[in-house]
Amino acid sequence: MEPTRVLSLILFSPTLVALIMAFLPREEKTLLRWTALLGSLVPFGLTVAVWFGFDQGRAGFQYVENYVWYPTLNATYHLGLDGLSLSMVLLTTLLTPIAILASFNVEDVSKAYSVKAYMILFLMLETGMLGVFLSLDLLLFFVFWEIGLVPMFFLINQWGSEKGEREVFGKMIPARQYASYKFMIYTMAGSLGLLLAIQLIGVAANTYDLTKLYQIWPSMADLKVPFGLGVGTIKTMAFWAFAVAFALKVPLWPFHTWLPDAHTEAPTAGSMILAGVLLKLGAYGFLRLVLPLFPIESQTYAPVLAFLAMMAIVFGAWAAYGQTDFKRLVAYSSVNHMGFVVLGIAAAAAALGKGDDAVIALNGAVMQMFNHGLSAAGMFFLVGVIYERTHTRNLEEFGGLFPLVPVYGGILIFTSMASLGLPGLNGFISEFLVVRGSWPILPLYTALSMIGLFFTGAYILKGIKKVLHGPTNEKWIGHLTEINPREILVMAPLMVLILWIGVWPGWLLNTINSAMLMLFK
Amino acid sequence: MIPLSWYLIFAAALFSLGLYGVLARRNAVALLMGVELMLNAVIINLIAFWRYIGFAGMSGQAFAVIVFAVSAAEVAVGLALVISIYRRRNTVVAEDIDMLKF
Amino acid sequence: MEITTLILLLPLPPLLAFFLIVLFTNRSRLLSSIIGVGAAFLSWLGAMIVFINALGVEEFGKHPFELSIPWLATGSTTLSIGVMIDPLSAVVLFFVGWTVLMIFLYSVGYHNFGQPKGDHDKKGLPPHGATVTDEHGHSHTVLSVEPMYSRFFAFIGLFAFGMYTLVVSNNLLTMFVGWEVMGLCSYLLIGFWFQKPSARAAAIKAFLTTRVGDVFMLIGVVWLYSLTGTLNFREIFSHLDKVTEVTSLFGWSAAAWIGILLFIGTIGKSAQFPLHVWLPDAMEGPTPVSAMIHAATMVSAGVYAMIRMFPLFESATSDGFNPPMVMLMVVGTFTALFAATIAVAQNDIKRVLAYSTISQLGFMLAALGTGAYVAATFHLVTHAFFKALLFLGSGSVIHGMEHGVLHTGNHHVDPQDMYNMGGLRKKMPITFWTFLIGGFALAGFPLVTAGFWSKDEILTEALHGGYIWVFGILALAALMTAFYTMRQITLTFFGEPRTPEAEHAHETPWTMTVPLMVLSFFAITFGWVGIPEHFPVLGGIPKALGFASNWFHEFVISSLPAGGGGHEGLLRLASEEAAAAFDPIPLITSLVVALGGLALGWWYYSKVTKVEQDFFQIKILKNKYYIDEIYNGSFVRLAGWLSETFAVFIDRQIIDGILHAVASTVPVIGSFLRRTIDAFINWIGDKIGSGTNSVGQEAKILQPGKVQQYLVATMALVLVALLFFITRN
Amino acid sequence: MQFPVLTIIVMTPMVAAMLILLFPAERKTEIRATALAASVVALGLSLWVYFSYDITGPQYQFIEKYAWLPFLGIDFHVAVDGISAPLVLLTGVVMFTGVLISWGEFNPEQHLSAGIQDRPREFFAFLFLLAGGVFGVFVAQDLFMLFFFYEIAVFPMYLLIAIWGWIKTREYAAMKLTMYLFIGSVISLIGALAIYFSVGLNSFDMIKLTEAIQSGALNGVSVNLFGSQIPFQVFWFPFVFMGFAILGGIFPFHNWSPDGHVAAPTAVSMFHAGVLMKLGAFASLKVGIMLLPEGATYWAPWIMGMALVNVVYGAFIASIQQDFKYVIGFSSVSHMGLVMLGFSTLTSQGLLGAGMQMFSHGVMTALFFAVVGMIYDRTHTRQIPELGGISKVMPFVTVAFIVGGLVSLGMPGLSGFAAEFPIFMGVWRVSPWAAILASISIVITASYIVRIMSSVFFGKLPHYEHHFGDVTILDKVALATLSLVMITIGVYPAVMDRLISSGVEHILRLFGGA
Repeated sequence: MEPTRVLSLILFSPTLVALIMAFLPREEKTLLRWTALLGSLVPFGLTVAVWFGFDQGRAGFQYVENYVWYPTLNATYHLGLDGLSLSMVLLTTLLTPIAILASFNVEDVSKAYSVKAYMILFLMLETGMLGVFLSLDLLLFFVFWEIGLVPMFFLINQWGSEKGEREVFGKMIPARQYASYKFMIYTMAGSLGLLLAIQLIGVAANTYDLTKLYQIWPSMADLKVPFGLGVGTIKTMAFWAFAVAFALKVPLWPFHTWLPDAHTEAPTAGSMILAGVLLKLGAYGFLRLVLPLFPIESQTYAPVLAFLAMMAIVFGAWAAYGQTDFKRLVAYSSVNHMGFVVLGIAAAAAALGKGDDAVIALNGAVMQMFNHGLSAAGMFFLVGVIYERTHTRNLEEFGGLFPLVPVYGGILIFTSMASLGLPGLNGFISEFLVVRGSWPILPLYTALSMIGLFFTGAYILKGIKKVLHGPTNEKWIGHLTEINPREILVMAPLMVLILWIGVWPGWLLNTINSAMLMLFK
Repeated sequence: MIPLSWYLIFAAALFSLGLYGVLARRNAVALLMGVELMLNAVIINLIAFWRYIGFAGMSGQAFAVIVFAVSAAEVAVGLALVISIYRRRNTVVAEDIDMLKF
Repeated sequence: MEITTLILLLPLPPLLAFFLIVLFTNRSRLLSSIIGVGAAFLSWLGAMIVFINALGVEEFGKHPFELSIPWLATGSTTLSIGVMIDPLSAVVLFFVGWTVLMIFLYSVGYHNFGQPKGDHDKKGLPPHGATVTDEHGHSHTVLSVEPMYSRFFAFIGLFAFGMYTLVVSNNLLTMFVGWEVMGLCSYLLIGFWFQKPSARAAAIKAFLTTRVGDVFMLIGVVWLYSLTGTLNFREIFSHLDKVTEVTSLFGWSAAAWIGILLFIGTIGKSAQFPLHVWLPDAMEGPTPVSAMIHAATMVSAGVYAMIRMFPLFESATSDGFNPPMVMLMVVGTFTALFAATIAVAQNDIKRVLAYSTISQLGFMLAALGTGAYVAATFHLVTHAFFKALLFLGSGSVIHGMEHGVLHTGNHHVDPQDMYNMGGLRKKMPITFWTFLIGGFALAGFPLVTAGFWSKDEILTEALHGGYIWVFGILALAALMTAFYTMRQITLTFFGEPRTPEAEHAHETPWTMTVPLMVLSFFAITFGWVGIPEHFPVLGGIPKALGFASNWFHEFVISSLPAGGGGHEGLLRLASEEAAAAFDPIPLITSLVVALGGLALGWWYYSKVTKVEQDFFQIKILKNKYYIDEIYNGSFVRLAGWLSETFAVFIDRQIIDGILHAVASTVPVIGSFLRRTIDAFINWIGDKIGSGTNSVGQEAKILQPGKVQQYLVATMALVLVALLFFITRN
Repeated sequence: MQFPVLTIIVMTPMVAAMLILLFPAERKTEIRATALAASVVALGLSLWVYFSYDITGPQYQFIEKYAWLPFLGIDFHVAVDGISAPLVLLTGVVMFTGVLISWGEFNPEQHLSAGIQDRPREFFAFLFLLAGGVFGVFVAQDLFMLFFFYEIAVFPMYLLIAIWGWIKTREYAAMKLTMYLFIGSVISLIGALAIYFSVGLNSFDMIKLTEAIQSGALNGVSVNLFGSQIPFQVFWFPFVFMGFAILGGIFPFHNWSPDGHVAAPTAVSMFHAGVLMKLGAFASLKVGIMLLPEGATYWAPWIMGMALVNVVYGAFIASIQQDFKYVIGFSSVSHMGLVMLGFSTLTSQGLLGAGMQMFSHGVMTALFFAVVGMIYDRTHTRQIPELGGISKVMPFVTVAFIVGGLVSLGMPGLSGFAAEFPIFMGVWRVSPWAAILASISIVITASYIVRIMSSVFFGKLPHYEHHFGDVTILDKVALATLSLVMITIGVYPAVMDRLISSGVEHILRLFGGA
């Protein structure tokens, strides 16, 4: 295909729009919001065009761009696309306009942190995420991986919820600061191992280009690094460095404690994007880097990953069931759902990607990433809608809101059922595929994670019970306004997609399936 | 004629008198007078050596004249200094003039 | 239009109705009820057309109507879903079509369509009646219309869609989809009056208990799919060998384990013994819902799934012992007896029927356990009819009683408690007669009612299968069934009205009584279709009239794949069975049991007027063997403790604890370094500085500022130098 | 003889200093204007040198050689190679921004006296003297000239800190700083003279000296120390290297730089941390490593050890400082440690990284000190607990600090990462454990940068005794230039990467193309 610039266009159009917005006056809030929205629709349009231009049959990466970037380290600006990254790019470019539309009611926090800064940060966040999905160069991957952190840090720090204190080492610091601080440092510490492993690979293989690395790295024997340890141990250490960095982002069980804090403190749109896309970076990292680069190590350690995934599913569900804060409940549900993704990946790793079961597990994992993106974004938005009206997220203070806000109640039940994994909606398809794929390979862990599946039902219903059903809480009788058209417009695309994928997943699954078949060639 | 050694002994005596004057006297002006004595002793030595040993050239004479000039300049400057110190500190005693210490 | 496309379109009208009502016609009640009933009618029409076509086809079991479409791309293969109607699903479709339509029609009347709006009715609470002042001034309260009228029709529309998808689907996946959609609708409908805390709790209990079963069923489906590579019924049954060879735990074959897992799913769904607790609580929902969920559709879906997967169960015998079939038998029989004992002690008219459903389902599963494939299907169909009839009958009784309660204005009287009723036969004649037919069918009143034929079939099959103890227990359960049915009828209809409310109860409108009559017609006639031909008198009549003898048996048996999966003992092939001579023992037992039970019930309860006199109010039975309390005490509290301390504790204390500990090491090391090394180096630097300073202080005395001392020093130095040079050479 | 650009670059600041001294003291704006003009000229020329340096050409370009003291073999011999070109540019940039920021604003009723208000004439004179000295060192190819300009650079530091510094510690800090630097220069002078005499070429020209040493001038020579014969290079390398490394802030002798930074006024600390420390590192590379390659290979592990301590130790100490300026002081110690780490690897990537880190850290520390200076001038306090909510009042400064902070914690996509990554790759070749240990500093740096960002710039606005407004346009221009430089290098590193790597190839050829 002749060298196309479409991927660079998709990648940098949000930053371009952000640059333009930097020069717009700070007071014109509506102008800023609409430019941000239309700006974020540009990459979405391009992605849809790429989606239709994408040739599913062809192996390898399409729309490839390769330019000089850092010559002496021979790291190149290498972008490319296959079924997996295409679906993730579609998810990102779809969720960002929705999130921007959802943040139309965000007001100025201070002179420095106005709506303009908010929108610019949001668009830069989108570039950071798209960069991770598009880059085929290990160094470029790491650059975009870290860039994604910074805007999210400021979104949580500046536009998070005002109330709340968190007691750390004996002194009280505002929860907002604690959460953003924890999110940033925790992820950076985690990806420290990733940085070192990338350096090791770069030094040993003398190139950062993924397509070349896929061939030479797994079989490379002599690492020109005087480590004093055997090649096997070095590669295992590198594998665990990668795995920990991505597990932390997914979040896998023991590394997940940053997620509930980050979510409760993030603004509505922020947590929509955080849950919708940022968690997928970790899982994408597993699929793009860990499985192809470390096939043997991932096979040996697949049971460990499966165990942690199972723990994530079960503990995520239990923790969600025990929450009193609605947003923390939904946050833990993300831990629960992402556990299935890692379970699928672990199953595929155990079978070294050979055979239909592994491919089905991977299909399920990627579908689950896509579906969870939709339903989690929807759920967080709905929590945000209630929070903006009642300024509280404590489940005890709600009760019997169904008669007051029937339309909102209907939408909440629909999205909750989607995230519960009700057959007929999108959640079930991916969970079914993951379970179908991983059952023949890791029966014990899949069986145990079924407990998690049961508790998913339990905590979702608890959420609905506490908010909608039961005797109407007098406090809200007078002043609880119904969901307004803008908010319905935000939810509409999500709900349509949820139903469409639930009923006819063919269009998405064929692309993913063709990518997964070729992932392990 | 008188042996050279007599002149040398005389000059040495004169020199030591001057040295004593410089070291012992309290008054700064007296101190200067002591220095004058030591210089005159030097002149005597010069002339004596010139007369007894070097007789040919005029170097001895030249040196003596130079020493005369030097001693005159030295006294002038010394007295100027002492007078200006006296004007400020209205004391002339060498012991008291110890501003130049750390 | 091609028959298979019709089948494909069958489930869609109710779904369309659901979306239309929810999105557009939420406001107007008339439009929503028209759309709702209309959709039910369309599906009913489609069902009847399909059923008639199915009858016309010769040897229908061998080549059913089937259509499948590729749906999921899974690796190199693709999973396809689609629709299939074979004799079994045709019959089930028949009764589902009828019962769903009747329930839709009934609920128009039940929710008082056309009545005035309630004075202070709140959404989410049952209607409390409206005060109406007629032309000459005096006002009296009358039933008010349900505030969420159109929403109700939307939900039961979705429910009907779920049931139809389950019935028509040709693979386990869409069946599971229908299964879960019905689970959701049961949650929404049981919790319809969501402001009532008990309804809210019952809804969640229903959803979660069924979900426990579904989780196991999902594993069974997934395991089956991974072994056979397909979910289509016919494909699975054609290469069952793939499943039976694989052995797993305890040496049982994979087929056995998959069977057990699927059966646990049914235990959850059809409320069998361990997971039956949700069904009685589901009575919180409006009565049409209880009728739909607990008679016609949802619970029978579980049994239908078992019947559908019967060939898999059969093939699971390993060395003479067939774990799933035995489990079916044991659980079915035990539940039949267990539920019957509780039903006897219940006072709420709907709870009695709920327990009777559980026990009847136990009958069907026990029949399946003994290998009586046709008997189970036959009882499934007949039970659906008469149980729907009984529930709708009880609904109209409650409706009549509410009329009485509004009339007297004293709201403390519970319209559902049988001891507040009595003597309603005069007040509500149609309801009485239809309820009587339903009751006799349930009790198995000989020869006339359908219930007798299907229950008799189960008992004969059990006896012929050589399971004496099953036969005995089922007979005892049948006796108790007859007893509590008669107890219910006598307490509600016979004797004198025990409360003023019962005085003022009056007949329900036509929209409610017509369905009762239609269902009572089927409760009787459907039985005659399955009379075994070697029955002494009646056996020969259908052959005489030109129909095939025992049409039901020939029709349904053909849906089993040839040779029933090739096992010998359990299922005696249709051909041998015909030859077996008529065996009088099961017939006599069912006669004795039915008539005895009815007589006993009538005799005892015609005397009882007050609750205290009733001998059967045994404490343990009344509180349902305290199973609810046991479950709450153990599982629910365990879940709460697990999530509260375990997960939250671990997150907050342990993981965050480690994190904070690691994070706090940085300042600790920093300050340590600052205090030690940095201080040490600074000390050296300062020491050098102050060292030079102190040396300077000492050296100061060398420069006192006194001229003469300098001169003395120089003199001394000169002398020393002089001496040095002199001594040196 | 083409256009003598390097001499002009070195002389402009000196001449400007003389010119400024002629102005009467009260004409402050004219003084500042001339200073700005001079710095613009210097910046322009250094840019021109940077961009017209021909990568494929010979190692040394823009060579100018005038006899200075032929008797001793000293001549004014200046030229620029791959590594010194960026550093010349760095000095130009820092000088330009330093002058801009010292312009400041003065309005008594707000008790506001930003920048240099008292005696700017003397201040700029000394500052330009310092700048001239630094330019001289970077371009000097003659050993003697190097020391000549080095002393010129060090001497005005004392006066600038002692007079315009922070009242509390300026004498102590000025004295400490000058003492350390003079001792360092003495040590390295001894080493340099030893080389001069033992090579016996009777010329201080470094290019000739390197060729001579390469062709074995020092091979036979050895020094007997308590009986054992130590080869010349191995014995004298520590002298030369450590002498200059003291100015580069190597571990045991780093204490002067935090105190020096804190006490110095804004522009001076920008110069000091931004350029002077790079002077030390550059000189130790040029004189130490290039002249005595065998010595360098012998001592390399030791230097790596010390540099490693430098990196981790600096980060830890910085993380607990309460004074904002001290944090940045110690952070520059840690980042300079990275430069030394790069040198010690003696690999192409390591040296490339060190070169880029010198440039990027120079720009970043200049920005940091500028920001601290602005905040201190307006809030009169540097204690982090007392500061807060600056972003509400000075949004531009906040954004600049955030960019600087991200560069310092090595955020990919910015110049910090483009410099640190090759250093780590170099270290990986030598000893992976060192790389792992050094990378811990990244996380710690991140922790204290984020801590400062959230506590000083965000959070609620505490009650400051005087209300203050936003910074002046000139300050914003200065901060903008610094941030832009860092972002361009981060986004497209090839801009500087080829230049430095060409210089590095020539150096490595001395090591037998290691």
